[in-house]
Amino acid sequence: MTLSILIWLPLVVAVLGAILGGKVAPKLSLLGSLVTLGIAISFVVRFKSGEEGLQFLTDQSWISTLGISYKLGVDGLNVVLLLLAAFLFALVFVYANLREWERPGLFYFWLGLAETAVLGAFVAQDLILFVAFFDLMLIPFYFLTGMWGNGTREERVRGTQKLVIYTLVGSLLMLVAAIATGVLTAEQHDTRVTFAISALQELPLSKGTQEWIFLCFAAAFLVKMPAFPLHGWLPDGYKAMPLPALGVFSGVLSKVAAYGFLRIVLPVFPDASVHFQELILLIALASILYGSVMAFSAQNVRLVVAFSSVAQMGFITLGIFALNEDGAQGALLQMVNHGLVTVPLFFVVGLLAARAGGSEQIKDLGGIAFRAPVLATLFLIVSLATLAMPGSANFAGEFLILLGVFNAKAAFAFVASIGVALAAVYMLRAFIKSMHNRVSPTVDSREITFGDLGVLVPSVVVILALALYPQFGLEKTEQTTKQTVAQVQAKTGQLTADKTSEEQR
Amino acid sequence: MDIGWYLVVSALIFCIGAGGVLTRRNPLVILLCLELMLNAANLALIAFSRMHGNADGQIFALIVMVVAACEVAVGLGLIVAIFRRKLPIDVDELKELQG
Amino acid sequence: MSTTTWGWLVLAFPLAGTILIGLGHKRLGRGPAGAIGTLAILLAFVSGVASLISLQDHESEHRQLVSSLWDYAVTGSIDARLAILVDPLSVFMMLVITGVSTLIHLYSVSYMKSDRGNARYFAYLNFFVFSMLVLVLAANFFLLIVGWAFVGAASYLLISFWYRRETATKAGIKAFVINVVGDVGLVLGTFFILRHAGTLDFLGTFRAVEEGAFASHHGALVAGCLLLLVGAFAKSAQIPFHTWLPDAMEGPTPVSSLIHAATMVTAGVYLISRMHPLFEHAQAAADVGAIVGCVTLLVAGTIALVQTDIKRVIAYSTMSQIGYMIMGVSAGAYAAGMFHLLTHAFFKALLFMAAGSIIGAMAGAQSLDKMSGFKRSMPFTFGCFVVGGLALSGVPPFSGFFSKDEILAFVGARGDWYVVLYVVGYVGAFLTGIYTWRMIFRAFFNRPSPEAVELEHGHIAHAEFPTNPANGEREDTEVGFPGPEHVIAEREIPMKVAMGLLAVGATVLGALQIPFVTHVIETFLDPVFEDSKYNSVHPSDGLIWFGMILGTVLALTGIAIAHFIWVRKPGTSAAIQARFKAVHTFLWHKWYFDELIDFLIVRPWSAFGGWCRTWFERVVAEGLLVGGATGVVKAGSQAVRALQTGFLRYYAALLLLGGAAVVLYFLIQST
Amino acid sequence: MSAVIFFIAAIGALTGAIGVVALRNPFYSVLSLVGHLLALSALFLLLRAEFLAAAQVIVYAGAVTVLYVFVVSYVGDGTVPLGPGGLRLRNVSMLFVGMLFVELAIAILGSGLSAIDGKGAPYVPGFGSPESIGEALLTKFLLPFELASLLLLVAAVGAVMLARRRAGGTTLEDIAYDESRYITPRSLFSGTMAEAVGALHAPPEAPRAPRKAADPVPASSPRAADDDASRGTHNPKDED
Repeated sequence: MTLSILIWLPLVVAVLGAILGGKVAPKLSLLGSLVTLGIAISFVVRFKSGEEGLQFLTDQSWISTLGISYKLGVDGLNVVLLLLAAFLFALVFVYANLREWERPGLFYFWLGLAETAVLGAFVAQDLILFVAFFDLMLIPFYFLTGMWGNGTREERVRGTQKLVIYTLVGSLLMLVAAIATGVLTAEQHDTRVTFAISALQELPLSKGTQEWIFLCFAAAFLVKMPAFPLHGWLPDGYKAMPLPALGVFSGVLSKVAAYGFLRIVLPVFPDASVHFQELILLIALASILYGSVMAFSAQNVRLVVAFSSVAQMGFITLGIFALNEDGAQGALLQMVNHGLVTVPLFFVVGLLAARAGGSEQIKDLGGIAFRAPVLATLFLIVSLATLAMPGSANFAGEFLILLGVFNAKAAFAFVASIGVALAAVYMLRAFIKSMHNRVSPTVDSREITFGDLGVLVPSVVVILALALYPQFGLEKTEQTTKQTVAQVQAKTGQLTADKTSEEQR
Repeated sequence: MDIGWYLVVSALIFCIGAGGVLTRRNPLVILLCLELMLNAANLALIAFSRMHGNADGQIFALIVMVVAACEVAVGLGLIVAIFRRKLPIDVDELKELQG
Repeated sequence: MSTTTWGWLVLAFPLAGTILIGLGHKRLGRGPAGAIGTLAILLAFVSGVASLISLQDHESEHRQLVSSLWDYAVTGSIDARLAILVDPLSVFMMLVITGVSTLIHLYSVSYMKSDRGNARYFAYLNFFVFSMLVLVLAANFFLLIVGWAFVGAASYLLISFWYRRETATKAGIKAFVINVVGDVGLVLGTFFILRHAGTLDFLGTFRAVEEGAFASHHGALVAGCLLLLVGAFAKSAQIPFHTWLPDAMEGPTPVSSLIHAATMVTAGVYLISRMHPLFEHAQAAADVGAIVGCVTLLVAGTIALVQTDIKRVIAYSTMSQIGYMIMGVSAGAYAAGMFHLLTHAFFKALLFMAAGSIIGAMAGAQSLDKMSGFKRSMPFTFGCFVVGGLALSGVPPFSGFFSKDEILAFVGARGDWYVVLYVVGYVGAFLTGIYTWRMIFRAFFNRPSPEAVELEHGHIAHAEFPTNPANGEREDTEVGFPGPEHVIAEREIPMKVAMGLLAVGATVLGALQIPFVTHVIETFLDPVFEDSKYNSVHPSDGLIWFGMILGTVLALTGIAIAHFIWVRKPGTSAAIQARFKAVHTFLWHKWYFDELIDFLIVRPWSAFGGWCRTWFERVVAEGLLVGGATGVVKAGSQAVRALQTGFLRYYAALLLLGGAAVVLYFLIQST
Repeated sequence: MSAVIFFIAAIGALTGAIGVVALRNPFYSVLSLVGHLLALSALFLLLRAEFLAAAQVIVYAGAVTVLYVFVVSYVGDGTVPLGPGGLRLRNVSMLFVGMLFVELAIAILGSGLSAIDGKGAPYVPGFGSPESIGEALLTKFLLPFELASLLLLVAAVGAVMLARRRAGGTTLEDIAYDESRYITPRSLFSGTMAEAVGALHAPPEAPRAPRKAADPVPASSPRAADDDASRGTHNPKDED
């Protein structure tokens, strides 16, 4: 079975659903997403951990005159993320099935398109193909937010506008950078234009060129994540998005950006990565601290979770730009972990709001735990995982990230660890203010329904399973991560060697 | 006669048609002027066809006539629809699609 | 079965208990949950005893057994396996934990019987025991940190067990956050050690240290050990990370007894003992530990003199006693430290249980100001309290006497500036006598309070409506409050059994290690500490005798002073208070640590948060950056919109113009 | 001889063209177009495009202009006074058209197309005859031919759709104004978190906006309804 089936199946199902209309679309899409999950699982099962290079390769010329190919492949970097994306989309489809949506055919169509785009971005091995999928991801969310979003019309329009325009600016920078990479590589090495990532990896650009291209890519990825200070679209955007869209946006789309760093930026622009390491580390650090601080001062539960994502993505970036194996491994693991916790967290936010008369303000919540112990327990488990309590896979990820940074730039690890403590503050604050203390007058505490359990329980089970055995992810990613950082590490090695020799002199 | 003469006539007709499109406000007349411009193009096509002794240009002109016929059908349909809705038959008044 | 299998079983029973009670919380009534919980811990205790027996079969140099279930995270430079280390130290801890826990579970069966969250309580309590066992059985840093954080979480859950009380949830979050700070310290310390030792495994690390991995990186080792100490201090409530412990008294009394007296808070002591090969190579860090322990024991003792909440007084006394232990193990008195850990677990658990019984009689009130004269109405509780008090203040022949004096004798024998610690230790012992007996005299002597009178007539007092003892707020009686009924030890068999057994232990456990007579603990732990460089330090006979006599005298003097102030001349304390008003205020406010932390850490962060939310976010992130990007796009689209006039002929003109321009371009090109 | 015919036909075509543009009355414009087309077909004949000339006369000057005449007589003869008009393009467009002509003339005469000075390729018998055109259409240009027929079909259907009478009335205002076609009604809690999470327990007090299918809007405000429709679906002000 080829990767093409995996990535296009959701779209095919979505189109069918849109044609067949409202009655069939929800069930059909759910079925489609489950089948997609099954296919993704089959890929993960067949994946050979120790092997070098891409597996399940599909490589066809697409636009031959421009050197663009339709190249898909799986290796350690994306194999687990593929599974994560398929799983989270399946969850979201289950969740969406439990609610009623206006114009369901269209709604499920956009969700399906989003799944195709995300999966495509994960497996694309051609720069232009990646950019195409990356930009395609945005389109469904424009419609999902604009048509099915929350709040008044103005709020929705504002959120959508900020989300789309801001991230689009980033995407355009990336498009420019991607084209420049291909063209300039061909120019500097006097070869045919090609955009295959593996080929570009072999032909490094000159240092000066790498640097500005790096900045363009970084801008696109950092906006998408989002990272401080490019997160301005997040509060309005997140508030406006309907929950299923928000779940996948925060759970998967932000990971595509982080994944982009590992897939494209580090291997193709090693010199620039070393050159800008400290800048990006600083940005990551600022994201961690700022996100945490905003999360514990936010008045809206949804924003608490949203800003916690900023902080978590900061950790992931930190790990990637530790530029060593520990950091990269931790970052990959943490991507999975964060995806797994953020979706249930947003669902819980939705459930809380449903019990507080639609309000997401912290002051309107409280005391739900007594009548809803199961919900409280699930929320507690997810919260503890989010704050990277040791024993959760999140902790394994954060441990690796911090260790990587500690070995690269120890001072950053120390400052970043403040973020770990702050995470405890904001997650517990959200938990206590919603579940404990006196019952707020507007709250109607009732237990979670069986349908909603169908969303939360699988995610919590997966969180627990991964907490018991994070090695499942780590062993799959190890080989490729090692290779990816090897090239960059060679540069770092040079730098440190230079420094020590200078010191000796 | 030299082919050049035909082309000059064609250019003249085209310019007259263009001028009509730009100055007249009655959509019906604008359609007529479009006919003029299309016919000018036809004339040029046929002249070139003659010049090269190749009948392909004539086929092209024939297709243009088909397109013109379609355009007339749709355009006149529009005008009738506009009239039915008691909207002014004046292209300057029909400007709701502004930015 | 092998020793390690028993070790795994010790872990498995509490976990199974947690899951069983947690999943069946709806179906299990109040009785079964407690029974299952107690049984699970009892089985764990039995397995612990079994592992002790099977460990004794090994020769003394092979008593460090490691067993690994699976690779947890083995990648890059870390090698974290799901592995336990069974050696005399962990078996010792295991037995203390499961033994005391069993009794406290038993006590809880009665104490919590009218609480609606009964099943939840036992699930949490079992989870706590599981976590604590993970902590002491961990064979590598990673699993240690896991256990370390799990006990923190369990502690949080139990502190804010009565979650309708805002005071409880606040105390819970405070405890959790300070413990997370400790976790972070532990993690960073681990990084320093891992970097040069190259492994997370304890035994491997110790071997690397012995082989000189840190010979040229001594600074890294000291830094690592200091950061480990941060973890130890946070968990063991040592200055300046101690402020959560008094607040943690918001939890149910058995919880205070188990977690915040007997087991969890001693984790720091265990950590330092476990890491002794590292600390002995990082002398500076060890000295910091000793000094902080010493300061804590003194500061906590002074604060305990003036507090009026009975549980908080015991909490400060716990801090103080752990200060002794930390000081001891940092100075190298490992066996003595562990010995004191054991005896302290018994008498402190006992004191808390007795306090719980009084609180029951007081209908939930905890203030010493309201208690008095319970001696006659609660003879059993009184007896237990006196046994605990004697052991705590170090009166021979009770257990605390031997263990405390052994620590101090060792510290004194270290000589040098350790003599200062020695002296402060005895000052602390003197304070201990005063504050412990202040409690006893105030609660049990003098004229009976109304509640005591009512109890003498055979009724347990009930308040008109339940209130939160911390702030007097009326309780939300739906859930999350201690229940409508009150229990006292005199009327509950399980409580009586648990307290009786502990009282016996508190009395006789000193016999395990009587100077010149027995050395049970030292011999048992010897395989772990045989490589210690302080094995050569032995207090002289004279020092031991001097210490024992001095300790006895100080304790008895303290008791006598307390008796004088609170029984003989009841007005004295008020007079002293008035006389030294400033000192009293200072101690009443607990040396202003809370205020200091609030001022230095909490406020800056919340101010920063407020500033970010109100200014930075609005002006820079949204205004400048997003506003800038969307503004440019909007301005551009505004400009283009002007072109769309809606005039058909205008469009036609533009079209023709464009066409003409294209033609012109080609014309120019062709010439 | 051909020169004379050319000039006569060319002048006729140009006059016709000018007439189309310049005459006030659309009816006369159409007549002028007929003249123009006839003259043009003479030019076609001179260029040996016999079939096209015939087609021009029959299809264009015959059928198409008849259509025009019908519409002109239906719509009116244009004597309806026009409004003030939005654009003053007359002079500018004259200038522009003049410049366009100059440009085209330069393009034609000055571009050095070598063959335009000559009479063209030597005449081959059968050039431009129906047979040759038909053969080319059915062999070389089969696909364009089929596509053109399809286009004609589409245009015919489209024209019918555009001009047909709507059911229930003759003008837009007479059609029952159906709000749901333009604005999606939202109930009180729809589009909020409440709906996202609690659609199954929609609050009973939330009034579902009425979806009345045939609810005629008062005749006094037909444009208002129109405006509402446009505001509901597209109103640029909202995006500011």
